[in-house]
Amino acid sequence: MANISTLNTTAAGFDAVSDQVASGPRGRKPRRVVSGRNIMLYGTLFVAALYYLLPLYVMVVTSLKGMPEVRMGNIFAPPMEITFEPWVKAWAEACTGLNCDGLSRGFWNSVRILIPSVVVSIAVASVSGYSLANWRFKGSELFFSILIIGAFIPYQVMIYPVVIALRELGVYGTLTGLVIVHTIFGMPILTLLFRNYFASLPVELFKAARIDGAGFWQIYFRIMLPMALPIFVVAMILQVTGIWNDFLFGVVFTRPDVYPMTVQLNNIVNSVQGVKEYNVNMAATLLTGAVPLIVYFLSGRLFVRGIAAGAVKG
Amino acid sequence: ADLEVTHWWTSGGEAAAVAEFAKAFDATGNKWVDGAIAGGGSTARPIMISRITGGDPMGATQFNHGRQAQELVEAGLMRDLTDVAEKGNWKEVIKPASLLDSCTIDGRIYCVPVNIHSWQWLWLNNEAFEKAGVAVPKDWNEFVAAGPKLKEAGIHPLALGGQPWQANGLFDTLLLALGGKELHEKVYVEKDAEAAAGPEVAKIFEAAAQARELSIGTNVQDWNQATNMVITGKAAGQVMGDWAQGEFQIAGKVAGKDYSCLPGLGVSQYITTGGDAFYFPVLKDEEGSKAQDALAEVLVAPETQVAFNLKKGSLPIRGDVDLATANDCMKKGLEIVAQGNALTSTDQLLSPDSQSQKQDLMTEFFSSTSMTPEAAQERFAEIISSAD
Amino acid sequence: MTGLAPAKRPNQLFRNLTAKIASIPMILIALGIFLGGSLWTVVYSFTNSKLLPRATFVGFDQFERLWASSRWIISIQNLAIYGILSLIFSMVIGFLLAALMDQKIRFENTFRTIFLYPFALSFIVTGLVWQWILNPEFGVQGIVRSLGWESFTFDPLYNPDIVIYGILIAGLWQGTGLVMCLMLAGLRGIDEDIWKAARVDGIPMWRTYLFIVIPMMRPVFITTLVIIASGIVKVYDLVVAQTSGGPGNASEVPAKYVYDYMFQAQNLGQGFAASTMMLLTVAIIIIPWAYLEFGGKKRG
Amino acid sequence: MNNSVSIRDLSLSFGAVKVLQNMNLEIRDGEFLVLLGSSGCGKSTLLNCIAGLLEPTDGQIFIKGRNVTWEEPKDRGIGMVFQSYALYPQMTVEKNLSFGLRVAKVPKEDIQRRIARAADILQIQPLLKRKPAELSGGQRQRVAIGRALVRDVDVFLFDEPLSNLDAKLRSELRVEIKRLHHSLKNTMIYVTHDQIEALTLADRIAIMKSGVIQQLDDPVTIYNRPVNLFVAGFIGSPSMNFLHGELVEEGGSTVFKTHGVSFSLEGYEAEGPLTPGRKVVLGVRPEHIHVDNHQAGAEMHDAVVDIEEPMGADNLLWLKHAGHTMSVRTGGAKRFAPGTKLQMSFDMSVASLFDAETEERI
Amino acid sequence: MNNSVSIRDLSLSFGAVKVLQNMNLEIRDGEFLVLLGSSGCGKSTLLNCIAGLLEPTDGQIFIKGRNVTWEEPKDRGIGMVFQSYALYPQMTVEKNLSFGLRVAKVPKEDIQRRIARAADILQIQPLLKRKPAELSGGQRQRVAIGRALVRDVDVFLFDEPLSNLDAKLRSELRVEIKRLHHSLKNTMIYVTHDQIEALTLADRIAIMKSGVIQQLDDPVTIYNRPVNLFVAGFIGSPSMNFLHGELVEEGGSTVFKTHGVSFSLEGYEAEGPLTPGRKVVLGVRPEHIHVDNHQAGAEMHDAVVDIEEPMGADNLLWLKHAGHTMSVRTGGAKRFAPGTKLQMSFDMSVASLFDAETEERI
Ligand SMILES: Nc1ncnc2c1ncn2[C@@H]1O[C@H](COP(=O)(O)OP(=O)(O)OP(=O)(O)O)[C@@H](O)[C@H]1O
Ligand SMILES: Nc1ncnc2c1ncn2[C@@H]1O[C@H](COP(=O)(O)OP(=O)(O)OP(=O)(O)O)[C@@H](O)[C@H]1O
Ligand SMILES: [Mg+2]
Ligand SMILES: [Mg+2]
Repeated sequence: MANISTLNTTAAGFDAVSDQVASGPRGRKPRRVVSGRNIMLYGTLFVAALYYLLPLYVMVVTSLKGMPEVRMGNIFAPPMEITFEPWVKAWAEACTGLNCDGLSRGFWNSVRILIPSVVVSIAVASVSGYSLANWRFKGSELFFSILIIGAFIPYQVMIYPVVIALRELGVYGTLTGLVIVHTIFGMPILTLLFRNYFASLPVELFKAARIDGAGFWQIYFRIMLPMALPIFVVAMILQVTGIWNDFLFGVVFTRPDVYPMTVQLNNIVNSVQGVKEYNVNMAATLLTGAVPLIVYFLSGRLFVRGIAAGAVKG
Repeated sequence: ADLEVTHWWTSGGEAAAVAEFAKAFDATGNKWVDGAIAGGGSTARPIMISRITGGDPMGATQFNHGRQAQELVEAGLMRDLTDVAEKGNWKEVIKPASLLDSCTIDGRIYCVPVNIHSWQWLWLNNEAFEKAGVAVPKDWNEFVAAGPKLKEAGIHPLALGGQPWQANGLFDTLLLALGGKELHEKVYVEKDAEAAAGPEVAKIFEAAAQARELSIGTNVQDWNQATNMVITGKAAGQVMGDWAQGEFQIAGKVAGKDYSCLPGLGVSQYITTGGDAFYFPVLKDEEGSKAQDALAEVLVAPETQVAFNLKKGSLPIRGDVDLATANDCMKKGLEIVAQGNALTSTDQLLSPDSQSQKQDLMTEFFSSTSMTPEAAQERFAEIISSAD
Repeated sequence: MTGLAPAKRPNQLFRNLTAKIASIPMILIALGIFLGGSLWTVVYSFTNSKLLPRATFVGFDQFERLWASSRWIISIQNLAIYGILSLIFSMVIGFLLAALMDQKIRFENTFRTIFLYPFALSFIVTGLVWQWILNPEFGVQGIVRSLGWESFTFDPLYNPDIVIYGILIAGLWQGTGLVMCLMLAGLRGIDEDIWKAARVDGIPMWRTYLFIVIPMMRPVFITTLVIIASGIVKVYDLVVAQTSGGPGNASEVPAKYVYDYMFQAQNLGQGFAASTMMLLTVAIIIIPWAYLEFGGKKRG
Repeated sequence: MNNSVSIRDLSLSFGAVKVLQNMNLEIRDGEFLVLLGSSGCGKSTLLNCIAGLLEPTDGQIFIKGRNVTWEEPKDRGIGMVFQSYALYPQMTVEKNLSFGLRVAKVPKEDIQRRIARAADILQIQPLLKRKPAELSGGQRQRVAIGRALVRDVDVFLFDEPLSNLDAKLRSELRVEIKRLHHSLKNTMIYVTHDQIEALTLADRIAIMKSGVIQQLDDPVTIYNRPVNLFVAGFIGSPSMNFLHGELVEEGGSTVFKTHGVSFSLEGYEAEGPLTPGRKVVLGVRPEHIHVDNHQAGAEMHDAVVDIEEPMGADNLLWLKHAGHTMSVRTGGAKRFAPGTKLQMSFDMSVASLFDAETEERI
Repeated sequence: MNNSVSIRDLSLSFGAVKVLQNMNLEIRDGEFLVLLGSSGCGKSTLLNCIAGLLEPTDGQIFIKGRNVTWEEPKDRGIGMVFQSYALYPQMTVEKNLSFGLRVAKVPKEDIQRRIARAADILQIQPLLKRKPAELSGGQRQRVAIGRALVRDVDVFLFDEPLSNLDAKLRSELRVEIKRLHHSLKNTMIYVTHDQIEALTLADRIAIMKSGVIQQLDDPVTIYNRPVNLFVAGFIGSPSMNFLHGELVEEGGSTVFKTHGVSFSLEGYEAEGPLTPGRKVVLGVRPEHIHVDNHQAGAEMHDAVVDIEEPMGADNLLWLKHAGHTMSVRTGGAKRFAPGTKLQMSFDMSVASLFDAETEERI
């Protein structure tokens, strides 16, 4: 290339002047791996990680110990003798009243509650969020504000009115009723997330679809839904953990044959027979928390991305 | 038919006792569907009430009889059991009669009492006293006197769980045992605020302050954990109702040998009788109603009463059953009831609301030494004056 | 063209009817449950309802009794302490962690998962585990003592004076991960050029965070604030699982007061009065915010 | 009826903000009308009203003689192309094109035929199976146009379709749109704030300011005879030089005087009387100032070069002259160093004179 | 030492992606150097390396003769202005300007003095108490420049400082930056992808492609004598017309032949031998094609007008000629309807000829 040669001539003249300088620092500044900054940084992160991991560690370790060891030893010591007895007991043998089949009974109930509740609550909230973001009408913002304030009302306060409402609808005590309850209480935060997310999508897409003649549902299903994956993941995670961990609604709004796993957990943990069987309690706790934990470990990254899209904007 | 029965009997002794009911009920060709909810009445009650008012009632449910269910009955949500009662001649067999009275509203019977519970017991671990080098106390005063020795030996003198009703119960027990029947009736039956503010009650508060001193350091919540401390010798004694007996029994302890029980804290010969009762919400289906009748009969039947109460550690509701197998403590209780020294419990005398207020006060008082007996008494008098 | 008659404006009610129909569940929930339920609660707080709601009005009796109750006062104090501290600490810790995570560190995903996983666990579980760890016999205190430091005392759950901090430790453990996530998202949303500009200006990192980045993250802080605050008002399970309000009533909170009075003391009126006070507090804090955030500005 | 789109007394407010005010506009069949104006003046709002995406507060809209004020967008016979392309990201190009048709339940073969035709016109056949993310900016823009094309509409609406593209692509696609209009002969309404686009594409340009149309004319008229100061300043880059001064009687004819220097107005076609004493603004475009080019009869003024901006094909000089700074366009070949003294003359026949107060052309 | 900034063998990779490759660049003291290139070619990366915001993989950077390769940005004596302004949003303009100084513990009066000076130069005194949100785009840009100004630096770095602004403001600020350079006489390195900015501002332009500098020259040379096809096509708007053909011996001299039409190369200054048979590309700028303008000795070719684009000051014609489409720039006054037949001639003295294979200029 012609220009490079001209360039080189100027550079050559310069080189003569400063040859000694040219041997100075070059390329990437060398960095010690063990610098003060890194020690601070990773040290702090490590200590924080310990604080967060400690309870999990205690749970796991305790659940693998026998009762005598639990009583004697310290909670942080690894089990001297690993036993899966507490896990078996928690899953299949622990008693509540007359039923001695542990958590296993509640697991499928929880699944039966979880799936329709998650699906319905997300469906309703996403449609509402979409409607709030793209199809505003008179008063829609007001309803939304009420919903948001609703997020602050303690659940206990709403139990009575909800019981009355469900009774009037004739769905009290049914799975349908419970699904409605989860939908109601999931509504504020989910609607907020969906509304913010849909509002962050370009309006032009919506306009283009309207000009193409698509209506409310067509736009929702064919344009918006396929683009809303990140926020659906967030909503799903929130709802799966929320509904799976729910105790109050599960027990107040259903009958014993569909009591969720958390009710069994509560029973196992609270039915003290003599000494608390901490190892069984911990195993039961881990078993109950397994589903949301797995969901988190599998989709943590999507969760963070979705949170960024849905929560921070707006 | 299948009948769902909700209750909060989930501790070892309780669960074993409930199993007796279930067995007997299943024998009638029906099926007991167990709806146990752990965590005590405070967890279970809202669930039960919601279900009943929500229009999806269970077949039968445990309640502390007394005033807790009154409004539900008034709202027409509870089944009238008068017919079953007449058939079974309950009026005759149920002793003391006050039990059935508290199930009776406007002359109709709405619940089935299943046991008699009394609060006024002091449970002692004999071994603990041996270790501390004191004789096993014969009454409350001796117990208090043994306190310092026990402490020296590293034993908690008095086990008191953190649940609010335990502190409340301890106080009521002290009031009846140390203050006597008159004081009990003045304060709780007549709701005499003056008496509540008077010197006699002041003495009770002094005693309560002593109990507070003795109980410091029992870091447990549940009553049966506290009982367990006594069983294992970590604590020397506990003031707890007769249901504690079940725990000792399950732990294989023998009354008189391993442990002692002092009704009326060994000071007084009066006990209050409360107890559990079963209510039957109005069901829509015919079959369920029939099963309810069957259950009501079964609950009162002598055999079930014996089996149940032996396991539960409480007293049966009928005087006509043979309790030959009953142990030492139970027999003491039976004697007192037979002598007619059974009084109505505060649960039935006070509304749950007043009870709660009292409970709040007692929890506060027993949990921290910063509240003086005088201050506590002042508030106590206030509560009594507005009690209903 | 002048001959064309102007078309009539169609009825506004029927415009975008599908959207309105699809919003019916939301409207019903907002009006029927949240608004209706709250109003119902407020109305019945003026009655002397016991076990069942009864429309016998007694004026402000319930409120007078409420504010005379030392348990309520303790509850309010606890909520205030817990609320303020948990706001401050979760913001500070969440932000610090996020700032650390933002330093282009290795194993970012691992650390993030570690900080976030407690959020998947319910308060019941959280309370239980921390009750266990803070248990003076088995937990931290026991361990330290067994190591020879006999006089070491760390029993927050059994000391009425500090029990609320014991609950705070557990609450922070459960919630800071989410805060960190939100903050991290906020940090990542900040224009790279701002960082570069600050470096060229020679502004040290901590100053950049303190004086430039944090003020820029206002919207994130607000979202976080709302999320944390809504959780604080509702704090109930955690207390029940960890201490049941004990020792004594040292760790009582308003939500528990409401619950206990409604269902245990069977004094709905009192419970409703307490919830009305909670609603009122929430409304005072939230309505101005909601108005600013959602009511005032329109989307372009 | 030869008006394709008519806007009658159209007003639109967002709350208290009046965005469009009593607007009237007749667009002829087959015409290419450009709406030009600075950001926020209401161009998109007007376009959205025509498309039916916004409801006017008042007034009526006719398309092909039919009152469509309250019709749904899809029933108005319009197609719209957006600045951000607004392609459905999860659909292939083909699906993007056919979405509207599928929604309208057009028969399969018909859809095929129309897509083939659009793809042919826009030369996007090889892209049909790709997704928007796999397309370049220009290709996306073409697909967006295709989406309007397949719908066989009477009126095309463009909302700044090129402003997201880089300069090179922009000028290429500009030509393509112009060609498309030549071959389709549809009515097209095109919103932009780029005056080059407006000048090159439009049959007529409507210049808007705060929701009011300032001038509606063909590009040449707008460029050479702007009706007011705003239009004059808005159109042309580098923009017109404005000299503030007044009309004075001098030597028997009215001249323009500023900072003690007078300019003869000979050759200027005034629309009203040039009353002496009137405060006026003289506007001269950079290319209508000649430097060092002794034209017959031209009046010469001294000036000094302040800055020179070479732009390849031509140079832009910033001259200092009696307290003004003026931009002058000269050929690219000749260079002037800053500080050079030179002489300049104005071409009054294409200059503009505005009243200083009303800002209207005189 | 009269080189202000020297880049020696600079390389930078992000993982496997080599963004800068062995780059050498000497920038003279007081020079205004523009880095021009399409998006993603590594301009910002280079600038960030000079500023110390990115660490080079290899090579050295000297500023004022000092090796600053490992120095912190603040110690390099540079100031930087960003495309997004990067003002600290919650601080007033004054705080924005002084923040760096206050951190560096510069005495109060000194800070005051420097701010006053910068505000004076940039005429932002009335804005000092406002926050960035209350400023217009142009004002923000000025404040951003001010932030570099107060730091009294040797070298100013600009990263597309004007690309977020609208066309009008852009041309105004361009002039201001040029003026600033005239008065400060600092070294300035300016990144842009807008060729007009490059041409008007630069003392020298470095045209980059994929991390390699293609040509480094003054604007006129770059415009008129591009070293390769890339540079030729990149610079100029509308861009250069390229005709692909070959060199043929005809009538004793070498001519350029395409689609059967031959063009005389008379007047072209070749850098190498014009060997017949060589495949070449002839590049002619639109303004170097003359239509209907019988110049002495010019070879005339027939062409037909395809599309006319009036751009105010001039017209752009798209001509069809023997299988090519060519753009031609004519004066704004004369109009040509599509379909008009006319004659055109090339100005070979400013045309460019490239080898079709190496794409280098011959
Ligand atoms: N939904 C809305 N609510 C309130 N004001 C709005 C809304 N949409 C637009 N506006 C205001 O109306 C005015 C015109 O907006 P419009 O989008 O039509 O401008 P524009 O001419 O298209 O500008 P641009 O060139 O930036 O696209 C602006 O001042 C804008 O702030
Ligand atoms: N942090 C990074 N990691 C990986 N690749 C990067 C990173 N930053 C930039 N690149 C890549 O380096 C190349 C050059 O980027 P750079 O920002 O220098 O381009 P540019 O010339 O400034 O373009 P523009 O005009 O769009 O600003 C691009 O291809 C980009 O994708
Ligand atoms: Mg617009
Ligand atoms: Mg860049």
